Amino acid sequence: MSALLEARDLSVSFPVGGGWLQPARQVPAVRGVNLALQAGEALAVVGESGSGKTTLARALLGLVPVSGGQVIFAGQDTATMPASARQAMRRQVQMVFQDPFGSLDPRLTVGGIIAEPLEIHGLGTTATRRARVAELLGLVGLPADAAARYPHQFSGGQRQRIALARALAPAPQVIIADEPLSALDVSIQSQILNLLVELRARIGLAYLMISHDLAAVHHLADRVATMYLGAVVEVAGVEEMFTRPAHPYTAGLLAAVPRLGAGKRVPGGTLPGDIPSPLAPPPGCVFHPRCAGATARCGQEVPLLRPLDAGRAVACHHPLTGAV
Amino acid sequence: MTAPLLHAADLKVTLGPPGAGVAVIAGLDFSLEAGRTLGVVGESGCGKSMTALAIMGLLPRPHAVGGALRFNGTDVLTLPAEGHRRLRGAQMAMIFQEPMTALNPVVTVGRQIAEMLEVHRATPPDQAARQAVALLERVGIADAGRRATAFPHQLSGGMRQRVMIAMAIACKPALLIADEPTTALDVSVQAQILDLLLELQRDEGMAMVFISHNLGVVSEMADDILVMYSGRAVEYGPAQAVLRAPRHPYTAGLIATLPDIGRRQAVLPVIPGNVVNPRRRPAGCAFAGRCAQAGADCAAAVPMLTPVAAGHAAACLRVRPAA
Amino acid sequence: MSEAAVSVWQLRWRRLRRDWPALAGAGVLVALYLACRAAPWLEDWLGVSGVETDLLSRFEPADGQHWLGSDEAGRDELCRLLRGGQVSLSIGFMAALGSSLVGTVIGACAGYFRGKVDMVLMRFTDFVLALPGLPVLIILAAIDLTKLGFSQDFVRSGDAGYWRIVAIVTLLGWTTVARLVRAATLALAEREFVLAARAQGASAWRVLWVHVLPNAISPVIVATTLRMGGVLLTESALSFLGVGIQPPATSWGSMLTNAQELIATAPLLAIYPGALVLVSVIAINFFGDGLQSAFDPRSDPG
Amino acid sequence: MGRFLSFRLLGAAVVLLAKSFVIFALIGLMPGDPIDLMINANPETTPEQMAHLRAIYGVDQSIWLRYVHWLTDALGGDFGFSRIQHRPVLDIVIPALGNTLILTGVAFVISTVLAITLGTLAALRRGSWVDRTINLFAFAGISVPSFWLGLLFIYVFAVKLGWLPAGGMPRPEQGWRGMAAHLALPVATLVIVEVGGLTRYARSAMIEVLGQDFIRTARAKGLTNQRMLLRHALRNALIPVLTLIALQLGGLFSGAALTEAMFAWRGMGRLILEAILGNDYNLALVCLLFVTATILLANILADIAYTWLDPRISLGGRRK
Repeated sequence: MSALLEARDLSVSFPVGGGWLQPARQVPAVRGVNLALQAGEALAVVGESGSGKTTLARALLGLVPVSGGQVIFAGQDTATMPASARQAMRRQVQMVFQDPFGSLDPRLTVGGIIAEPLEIHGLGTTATRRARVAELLGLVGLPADAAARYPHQFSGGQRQRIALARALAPAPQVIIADEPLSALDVSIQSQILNLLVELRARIGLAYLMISHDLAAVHHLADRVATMYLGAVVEVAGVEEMFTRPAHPYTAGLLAAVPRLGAGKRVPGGTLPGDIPSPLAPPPGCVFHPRCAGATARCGQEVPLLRPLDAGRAVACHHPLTGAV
Repeated sequence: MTAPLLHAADLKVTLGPPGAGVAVIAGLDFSLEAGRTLGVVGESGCGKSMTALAIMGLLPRPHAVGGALRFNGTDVLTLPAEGHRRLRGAQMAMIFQEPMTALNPVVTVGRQIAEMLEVHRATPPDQAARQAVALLERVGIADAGRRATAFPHQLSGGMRQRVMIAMAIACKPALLIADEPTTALDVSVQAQILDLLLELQRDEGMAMVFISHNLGVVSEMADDILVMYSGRAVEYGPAQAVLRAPRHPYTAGLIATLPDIGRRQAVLPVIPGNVVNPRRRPAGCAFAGRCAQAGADCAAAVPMLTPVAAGHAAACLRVRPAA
Repeated sequence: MSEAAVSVWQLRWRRLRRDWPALAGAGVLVALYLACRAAPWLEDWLGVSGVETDLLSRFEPADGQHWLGSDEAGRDELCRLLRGGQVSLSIGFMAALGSSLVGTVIGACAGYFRGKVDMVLMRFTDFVLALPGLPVLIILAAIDLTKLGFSQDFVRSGDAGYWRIVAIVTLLGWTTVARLVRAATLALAEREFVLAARAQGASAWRVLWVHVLPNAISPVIVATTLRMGGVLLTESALSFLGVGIQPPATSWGSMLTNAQELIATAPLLAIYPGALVLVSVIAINFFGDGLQSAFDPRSDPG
Repeated sequence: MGRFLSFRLLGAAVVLLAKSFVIFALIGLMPGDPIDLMINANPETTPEQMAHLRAIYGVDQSIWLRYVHWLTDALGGDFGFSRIQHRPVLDIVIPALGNTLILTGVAFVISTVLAITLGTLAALRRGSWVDRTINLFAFAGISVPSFWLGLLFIYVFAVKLGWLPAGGMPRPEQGWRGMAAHLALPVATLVIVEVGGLTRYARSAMIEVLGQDFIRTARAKGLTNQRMLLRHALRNALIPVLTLIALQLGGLFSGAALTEAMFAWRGMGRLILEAILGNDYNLALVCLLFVTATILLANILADIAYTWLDPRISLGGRRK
């Protein structure tokens, strides 16, 4: 099966500083990422702030300029594809953002917001669009009269439903969701998580979900990629990743997730230090200063992402083998 | 048994001008012994942060308070402003969610810590500066001497929260209030900060009010748990009892709704509906509108916190009180 | 669940409606403007003139015919004030509108295209902002328009004086709006609903018109209102110095041209026009301030 | 620091050069060049003489050539002669600049201190009668035509009450009392006009800062209100206020020009107005350049003060 959306050796840098005479410095946010999303698959990208996961999502959508590598959609390089094909891709790949208060234009009605992708892509007539909006509202569990109201009249969870309806409007194949739960209350998160699962089952969507919430990822995803300082350090099926993480960083992240009912915390065993500055990454493996199992080799040689066993790849000189 | 360090009896807080106020806390009881940790859990608007601000005397104006809130036997609600100010920082300290904005951007972190000692202990500035460096070391900041001269924007998020903690423990307070202290941090840094707080509590013996929307984090930190919903306690008891055998439908729903890393379910149980806006709180049980077990009686009267087991209480008409 | 749809503008109107100083300001402005429009009618009714000189009735005190007395050339002071007000208020309105249009275009371009465009436009804005305003205005007001290729006839007509003031005040007055619109555009470009539209493949034109400008318009409305007050003050200063509105046309500022000599003999003639400028500008500022708090994004729901 | 200064001074020189050309060109568009004036003075000038005069004065050359000529002379220290006063321009400009700096300096210090004090007071007592009174006062200051206010002051304090001189410069033998008496009305006018906007800005900056998280931290630390205000709030509130002040220096000067004209204060503003209205273009040009240079220098000073107030800003205004 060929990938629907794929990053090939994708790099993104942002200029910082610079002025009239000084050239700006380039900060690498995504460094040589290879990642493929299959049709109908739910792939999650996890990592902490500064790992480049949001930038990766935006680069896949063409929202930030790419500084190296390619984004491939349905076998075509997006950099060289004709404008009509790019417009078709934008219809097929939709995005849901983190902040349901920022992602809806406060001046438009909910109906106008949901119909906007249809207008941009020239789908349907005014009447069919209105019918489609009503249908979509029902699909995400909102009443049909919501279409006439404005975003500020809805709660966070309801707004995230509106954002989902907008993403679903042009009948896409892929939804890229950037932290779709993290701005919501705990009791609302599970409602949206269930909705995402249900929609996928009904419509056969592929998801690329960006999240730092490992428990939500475990619930939703088929495969998981872990990112650290702009690079993918591990890719695996969700069960393998959560039961037998191969990269020490993945293992550290999993260990750091607070668990209910495990009793009061016993200090110790946490990942030390902070994520390093992308302007001055450590030599060799960028994770080695925080890694308990680092050797002299880790400080010199950059580990490449290489297959470990079926459907699983890791960028580590000394991958872990046991279960957690 | 000695009197508890902190004791709230029917605490009420109304924000806004008289007549147009919103009751953000509508009657709250809890107590906290020295050296122990009370975890306060709830969703946005449940009143957990206002509880913290009421203890500290930092409620936004205008406001009205009712009931009693005793700290070391003194009712801080009736304490004159100057008396409350002397307690703040010296005997009760607080750390906040956003360590970036909670620190003054134009003052070095060393000065911000030293200021605590100068104000409450009248320590001379040079000596306070030296103690600030020692405090930075105490909270695990490497190269503390140099970091003390740094401004907040030159530090990482985790380090800023360590600075906040150093500031809070500078005068060895009896009570530390931590309001969502790790919400803005990444999981790996969150684990570091939680460890630091536990170590400091073990060494200094201070009591802690640990506020979070994250049940998992609270379960790892708390001895007792207070679950709040719309300005009231719905369940209160020892952490393990509340988490293993929740009695209030809201607590039970909250626990069930969390996806569990160890166990994948096809569909997560959900609490339907939305969090109640305190301006439109219904009469009776505020949770009734979202509760599967609710009946007509639930809308009639506010259920009282009723003991269900030793030290464990729930505010629900459907729970059977302890014999 | 059947809540009525309430738009952001409706919420703002509800806030403004409760702000009595703002409403009073707006009321005073409208009343002043209507009174000014009524000047010819008032002249007919009282049988006086604010235009024709009458050297036999100079410096008359206030009476039933000359309600506010007459000026140094025997013209009725009240009617002259009203006629001057027409010119002053309309210059204020036109130049504020002009400044806003220029500022909005420049600011939106700088904020939306960023990079080099932004750098050049903002340097230019700083350049204009740092010009010593009044002397440059005086030079601009004194420029010989025939040297710029305008016809003699146009230059000598009364229209030229009016439009010249509007143009030069606009030329130096757009900087505030440009900065505001640039800042708003930059902030909006980072908002997720703009990203969402871009991710759909919306054209730059659509993003600007549907998402950016409608959301950036409120600071522009506020700035335009407040700018009107600034224009009134500038116009009065230029006319006072004798380089603004030229006789026979009149404005509140030009009525003050001789004020310095008159202050000892007929102080009221010097006081009336200035007081009207003061009242109008205060009214504008109260109204603008009310708009500002009604439009405050912090009281807007997300 | 040295590098920053030389960089900024270089930048300021470039801006000054650009401005000098713009002003030169604008003045060239004003009616009546020197030849026209001579011709008006002597109607019997023949066309040949006119052409000759134009050649002598270089008026027949392109604006670029004339500008380069003027610039070469100016860089050599020769700023030319004043047409009205028949003196080298520099001899007139330097004392006038001193007088303007006295007037604007005093007004600037008073209005800044007053604005920050009143703004802070209003912010602390937000919504109270103190706030409303200060707000009304500020609105009146913003809204009043400055020259008209000056007129009223002259009428009341000089004409009616006779307490203060109606204008002019103090004589040296009058000492500081004379200086104070002559400064009182123009300074009062300038302060009232300038202080309104600044007060409102300081108020909103202070309200903004008082709502910040770190102020809540300062209160949680148990600091006294006084310490919280002086050590934590004020310095943060000064940052935006300073920005506005730096931006408005040009405006302050404009206000001063009108005030100087009203009160016959022999400063740059009055000189420029006289020069422009009296067609003394060379004088006007040099005056405007001196004023612009002063404003640019003050902006550099503001930038340095900025980095001192806000450690997040590196020299050169870039946010780290």
